[in-house]
Amino acid sequence: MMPDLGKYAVEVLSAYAVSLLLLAVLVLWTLRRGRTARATLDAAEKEAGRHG
Amino acid sequence: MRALLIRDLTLALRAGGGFGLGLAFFLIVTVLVPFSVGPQAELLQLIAPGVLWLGALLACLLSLDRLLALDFEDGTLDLLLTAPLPLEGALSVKALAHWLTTGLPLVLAAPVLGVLLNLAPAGYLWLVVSLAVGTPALSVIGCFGAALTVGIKRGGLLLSLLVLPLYVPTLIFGAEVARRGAGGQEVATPLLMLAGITCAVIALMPFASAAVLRMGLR
Amino acid sequence: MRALLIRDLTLALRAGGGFGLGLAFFLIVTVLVPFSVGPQAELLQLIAPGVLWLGALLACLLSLDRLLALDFEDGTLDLLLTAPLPLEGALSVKALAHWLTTGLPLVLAAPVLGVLLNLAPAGYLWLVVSLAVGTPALSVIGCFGAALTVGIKRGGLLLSLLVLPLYVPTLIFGAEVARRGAGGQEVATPLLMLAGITCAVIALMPFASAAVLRMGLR
Amino acid sequence: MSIWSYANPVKFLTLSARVQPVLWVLSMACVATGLIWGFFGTPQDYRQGATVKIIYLHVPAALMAINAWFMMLVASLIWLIRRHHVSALAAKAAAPVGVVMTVIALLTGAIWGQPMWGTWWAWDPRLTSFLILFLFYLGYIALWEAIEDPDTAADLTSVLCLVGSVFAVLSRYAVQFWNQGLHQGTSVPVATGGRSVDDVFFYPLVICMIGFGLLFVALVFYRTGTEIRLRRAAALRARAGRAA
Amino acid sequence: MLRVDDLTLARGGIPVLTGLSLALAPGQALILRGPNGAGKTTLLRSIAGLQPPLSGRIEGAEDRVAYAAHADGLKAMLTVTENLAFWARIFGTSDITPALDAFDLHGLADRLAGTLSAGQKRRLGLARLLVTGRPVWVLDEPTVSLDTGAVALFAAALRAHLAQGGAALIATHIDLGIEAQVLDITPFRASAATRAGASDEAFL
Amino acid sequence: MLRVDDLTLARGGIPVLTGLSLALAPGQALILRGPNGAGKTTLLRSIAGLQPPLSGRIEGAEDRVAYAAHADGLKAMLTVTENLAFWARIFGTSDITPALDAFDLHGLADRLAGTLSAGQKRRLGLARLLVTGRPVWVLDEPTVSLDTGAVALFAAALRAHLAQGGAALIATHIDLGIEAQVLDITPFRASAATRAGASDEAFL
Ligand code: HEM
Ligand SMILES: Nc1ncnc2c1ncn2[C@@H]1O[C@H](COP(=O)(O)OP(=O)(O)OP(=O)(O)O)[C@@H](O)[C@H]1O
Ligand SMILES: Nc1ncnc2c1ncn2[C@@H]1O[C@H](COP(=O)(O)OP(=O)(O)OP(=O)(O)O)[C@@H](O)[C@H]1O
Ligand SMILES: [Mg+2]
Ligand SMILES: [Mg+2]
Repeated sequence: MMPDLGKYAVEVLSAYAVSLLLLAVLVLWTLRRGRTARATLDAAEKEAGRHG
Repeated sequence: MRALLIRDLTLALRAGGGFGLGLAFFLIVTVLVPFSVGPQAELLQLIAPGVLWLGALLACLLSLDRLLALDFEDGTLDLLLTAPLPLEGALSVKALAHWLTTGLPLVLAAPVLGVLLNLAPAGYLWLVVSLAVGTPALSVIGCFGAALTVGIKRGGLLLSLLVLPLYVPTLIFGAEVARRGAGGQEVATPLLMLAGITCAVIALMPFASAAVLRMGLR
Repeated sequence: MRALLIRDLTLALRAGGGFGLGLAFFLIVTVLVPFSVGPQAELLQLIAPGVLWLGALLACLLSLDRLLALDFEDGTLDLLLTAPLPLEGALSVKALAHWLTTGLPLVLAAPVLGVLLNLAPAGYLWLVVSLAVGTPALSVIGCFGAALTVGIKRGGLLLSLLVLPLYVPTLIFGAEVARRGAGGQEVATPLLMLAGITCAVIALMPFASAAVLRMGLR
Repeated sequence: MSIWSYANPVKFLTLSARVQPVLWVLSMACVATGLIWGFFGTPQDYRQGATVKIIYLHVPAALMAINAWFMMLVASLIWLIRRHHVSALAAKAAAPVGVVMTVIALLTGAIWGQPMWGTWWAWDPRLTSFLILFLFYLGYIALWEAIEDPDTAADLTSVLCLVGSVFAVLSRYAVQFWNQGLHQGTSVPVATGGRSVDDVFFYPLVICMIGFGLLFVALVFYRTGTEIRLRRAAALRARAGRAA
Repeated sequence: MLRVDDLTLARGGIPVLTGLSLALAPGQALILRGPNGAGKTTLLRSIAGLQPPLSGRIEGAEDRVAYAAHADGLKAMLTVTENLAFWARIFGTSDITPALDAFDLHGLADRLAGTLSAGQKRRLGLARLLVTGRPVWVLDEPTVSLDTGAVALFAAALRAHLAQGGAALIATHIDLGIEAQVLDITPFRASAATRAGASDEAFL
Repeated sequence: MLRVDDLTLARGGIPVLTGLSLALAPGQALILRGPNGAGKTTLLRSIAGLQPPLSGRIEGAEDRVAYAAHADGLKAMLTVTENLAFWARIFGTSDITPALDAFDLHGLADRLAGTLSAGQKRRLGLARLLVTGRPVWVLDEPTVSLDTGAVALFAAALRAHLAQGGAALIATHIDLGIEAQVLDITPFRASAATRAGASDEAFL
């Protein structure tokens, strides 16, 4: 399954690990921020609805 | 005290509060060095520990003027003086908050920037250790300088001028540790000296700062 | 316009006004360099032109935040906007005052500090020339940065962050002139580029600064 | 219907809700295919060994890092000229994505550099200009964060983006003058159609580039929606508060 | 002299005042009243040209307004005379003695502005109006910190200005002791529903 | 409660007030009057312990004074609630609702202090007095920029404070609408001949 990476296994794997990690963090952070934004907006809508 | 620490940290983290800016400045100074002295890797390697220490010191220095000046301008400092807090304690807390928001990030970022300057592999550990031991002294001494210049309109540059000479011993020993570390020599003596300076300064300096501040606000 | 220039110069010369502080900072950074990289004369000679340029740039940078922030805080800027002065002109004048009180002293002091760092004899002339040609650009670009950050509480460090990358081309060509000069190589190309940048920036940047300032104060 | 009608936040949200699922699926599929194909399905380079596999991350990330700034530049211009809020917010939303791309390019480059050039970092012009781009991103984001009023922030960051672009190009020339480098020349010159890498490496690379591009678009769509919602929440709150 | 038509103003992206009109004839003073946060400062800043209105027109303000804000714009490190002389030169007038006379500043002429008390600073800030030579004064709480004597000086200066055909628009909470029309801006407060192109509107 | 004996005060190295005595009983408010530059701010700063008197004694001030100066000590980047909560924790009290109630700040509770109007800021600055829990209020022109409603709120808060046995020393130029003793400090102005250990005296 795993391709033979020769003597550069560490480099290649760490490059992939670092990049995928960064991408994952970016996507997750984005999604989380999006969710909190939706929640904030819903709360604000409700409040505004109550006021007027 | 806890309230003061939390407030200072909150303010630093808020928009425009300046958290991370010291870091950014450190990064930029490090980046500019090759532009000014040229891109040769061996030359950079030679000066790397020194440049990193100097960069950390300058980044620390630049964020000093917000340590007290902001509180002075909007009148908070006057009110704090009338509050039931020992001024020495308040100033120590402020120095601590400064270190947490400026010194600590610098320590953590230094190895990354070491890469840019081709730091010798043996040097990373000692660079981090020397910065971790030395930067608290920079914050505390800086707090003294800030207290000295607090009444003065835009004392920022004057502050630098007053504080820089006070930073010299810390810089000498700190950079020495980092340089010896990078060169594979023994580092115990300068490291001990550095630790000694830091401890002494943390123990004594807040009293001087508080005295100076009381005089300045009179 | 003349009135504004004279006022800015007077303020700079008054106590606490910051005249000479840029110079002092320049001096101290230059002095700290041997402490941090070690005292070997050849090494210092090698990095001298670069360090001097970098020091001048940092000194210039540090005095930027008083360019507009003081006038903003005490309300003068609002009043100036309602005065019968084109804002572009006012900002150019302010940048000029900044150069006269910061850049010019740096140019004059650089040779003296060159001695401290063992600058090669051939380098003095070109160091001074490159600084004289380059520092006006630093003041004008800095004025743009100051206009960008003017509404921001204690924007000082943010200002550095924004301005430093803008300084890169000037620094590269300026330091290149100084280095080539010290090494006895030809300097015409980078010097021309440096002069080009300075002219373009003086001609165009005030418009950007004025636009940004109007937006920021709205 | 003019394209500008999508500058209306509500319209934009509807549009983005419609296209986003497609974008996400497509981009994830492309990235996954490209990376898996590249990682498992391509041979080693005779000179670079297994390290060529880094190209599937490095080049797309580098490409998107530059394109993200370019997109911000265009969005800033649209904001300055036509004052469409969505455009300003899109620029704001793109910046963090751009930074991450820049960081990936820098990190993978550094990891690649160690075996190839024997050093993590060299002051090569291409690398250096990337570092400068990174600094511009940092300044741009810091400025957005520092300004209270959202419209003023949009104005100022837009001008910074414009001026910054000019200086970034200038820096590029300055850096080239200062140090001639050891970095690869471009291997995907779109204009000429010629290329310097073998087909085996090329196809997965192209798929990765498309995937990264789509991922960028999807992220920007999503993040712009987030910014719009936050603005709306703030506006509602502020009006309610002011009325009280 | 100054005429404002159907103005809508925003602060921090939110409408504050709406549908406000006013006119000022030469020799006339108009006093703005309204509770804290009503939008007086916002209105005065707009008329001084420091912030564009959302909608509506402001006529006759261009280059004719002398604005005095909450902050005085004094340089702590310049003396009283130097501060005044600077503004005089900026506005192209030259004689500062009338201004020193009007606000009784001769005794303080050589003091640094930074060492004045709150009320003395304010007097200097008001003296600046006289050296601008501008016909329309736009003043935001001019008598803050002034003692009764100084308020009288200010009233006298204002009367002289009006007698010369000038006009003044003054926001204040306290009684200035001048006969002038009063405009209460409370009725013009914008409600949460006001739509006039405020920057947050696209999001509502 | 507070007692000041034969005080001589200097500002900028020059004597400003001399021979001033006053006493404050629990439940009493004392209003300081005097023209601009008379030395009111100087006196209040001394009582708050911010500057030592040249001669004379101040009793009962130590750790019992809540001082409100010309500047409000607000952090623009903290909300109204956060600002108050900070001072409450510093002074060891915890509940800020009474303060919010007293100055009608509930509607503004989540606003950043930097975006308040001049009068709203001042209200917040005064609310700070309530969270200090200190018995002696020392106030420098507290009602600057306040509208009539807010002045009434302040008067009510002050009355409640006095009713609880507190005391207050207030410098002001305008009428606060509270029944209180008035002390005019003009007679205590130091003349050029005052010798009381000012820093320039050694040179006279
Ligand atoms: C920290 C170090 C590095 C950085 C910041 C960096 C940055 C870049 C950038 C900006 C591009 C441009 C993409 C384009 O123009 O389309 C690029 C492409 C490329 N880089 Fe790097 N690089 C680094 C290290 C390396 C190393 C060590 C290697 C391999 C030995 C390498 C190989 C390549 C290749 C093959 C391309 C593709 C060229 C193309 O197709 O355009 N890079 N890199
Ligand atoms: N910088 C700001 N950002 C956002 N909102 C603001 C800002 N400054 C003021 N406001 C709000 O705008 C409204 C109008 O403020 P303005 O300063 O014009 O009031 P004002 O009538 O001058 O009040 P005062 O009598 O207290 O000075 C207020 O509700 C205030 O809270
Ligand atoms: N920083 C200073 N340095 C030197 N002299 C000062 C300074 N501040 C004030 N003075 C002077 O000291 C005297 C007393 O000032 P003080 O501020 O106490 O007056 P005040 O009664 O509060 O006046 P106001 O009603 O205008 O606030 C004044 O003559 C003033 O000019
Ligand atoms: Mg106001
Ligand atoms: Mg006073």
